[in-house]
Amino acid sequence: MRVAVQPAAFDLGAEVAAFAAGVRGAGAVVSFTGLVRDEGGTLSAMEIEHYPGMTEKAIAGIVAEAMARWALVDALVIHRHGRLFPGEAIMMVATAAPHRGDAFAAAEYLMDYLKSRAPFWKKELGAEGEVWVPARDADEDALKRW
Amino acid sequence: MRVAVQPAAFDLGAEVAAFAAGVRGAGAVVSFTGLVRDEGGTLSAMEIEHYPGMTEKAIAGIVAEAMARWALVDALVIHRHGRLFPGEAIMMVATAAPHRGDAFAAAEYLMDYLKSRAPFWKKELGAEGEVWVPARDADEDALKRW
Amino acid sequence: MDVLYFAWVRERIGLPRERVKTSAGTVAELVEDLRARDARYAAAFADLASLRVALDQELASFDAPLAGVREVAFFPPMTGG
Amino acid sequence: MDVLYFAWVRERIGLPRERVKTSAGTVAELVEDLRARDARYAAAFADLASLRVALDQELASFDAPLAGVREVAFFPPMTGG
Repeated sequence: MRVAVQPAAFDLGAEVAAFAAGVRGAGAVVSFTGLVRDEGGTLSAMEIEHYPGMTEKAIAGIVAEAMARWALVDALVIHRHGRLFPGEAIMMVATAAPHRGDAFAAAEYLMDYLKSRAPFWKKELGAEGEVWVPARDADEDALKRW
Repeated sequence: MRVAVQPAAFDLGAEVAAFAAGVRGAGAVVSFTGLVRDEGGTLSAMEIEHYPGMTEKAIAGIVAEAMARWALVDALVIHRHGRLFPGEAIMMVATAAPHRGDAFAAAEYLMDYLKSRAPFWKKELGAEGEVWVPARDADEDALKRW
Repeated sequence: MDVLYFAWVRERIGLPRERVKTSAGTVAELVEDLRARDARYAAAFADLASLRVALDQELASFDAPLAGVREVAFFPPMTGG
Repeated sequence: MDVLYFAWVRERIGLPRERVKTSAGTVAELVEDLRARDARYAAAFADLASLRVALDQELASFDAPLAGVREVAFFPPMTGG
């Protein structure tokens, strides 16, 4: 299990390949990557703020809960902060399990919790100035299914 | 959208990276990879048979249905046949969508249908000889949720 | 018509495909013709519940008509992915 | 104790963190103290429903006690992922 919180870009292909190569006994590997959407060309950049210290602890707690709930062989979370541009990868999770059901469920669980329980805040910089992205009720509701 | 049915190994990292780099407007990319499990060291190889012609058509139909059901920007399916060894990637799917819910649902849908509706058959070669992998009721049941 | 066999159906019958002349009107009738040939076919078609059939590369049911069909394939439930 | 502000809470108050001496027994009482300081704080804490609080880097509720807490952080609902 690895958690990285960093301003630097990560190499999605290399991360997925290394993760899949390192999971002995797994039959299923799921990855999720969040990209900065260009919002039809209106978004020039995204600024991601985080709470150093709490972020790492919160993510580690979410990953530990996922490892306890599902038969995971391994899990990976990388989340960037700072300024990102359209098309760039914001973050990724990967999960590995003997069977696909566990790998999919754990990846979705990680995403739902990272979205609403890890201390990151997104600000969109675009034609209309700077706007803090509002939390969506749907994201909070997504937690209720677990 | 791309569908490949091939005996050759594929480069998981390169495929995921190229897929994610090519999806304009997507905010979410999900990938699934199926690996040959070593089954605690008892499996020496897996032989995957397929039905040339029907396989490609069946997969294209499953992908088209997924594209119709969810707001997908793109989808990718690669499935190998022939002899594979423990740890090797059997197949992969990738989906890209504006939001994560659609990308996850479509990837799981693709997997559920590929598993039970694309004409592939797996034979395990191990200590106890050759065994055709039986279809699991759980895989057939998985189709009912869609 | 061409009749194709995959996985253990192919192994039990001992060949991957053959050309079959038949007056069978449905898949089930074709299966009866094949079963009557010899023990290998009888073994392959012993339990229809464990078999699937495709007509011209589309999944079909055993009561489907064969009129106009050029390629019939018999195989066990798929196990891809 | 250290009080930290993130995202638009930080922008409204105009600083990312400060050292606060308080006799407040709960988070809610601390918020009252801060609100009373000036308009920037009053604006930042106008609507508690749109705020979250963490005590020593763990999410908490506004009625949580402050005894023993060294670091309090106020921020809007998270929007990571």
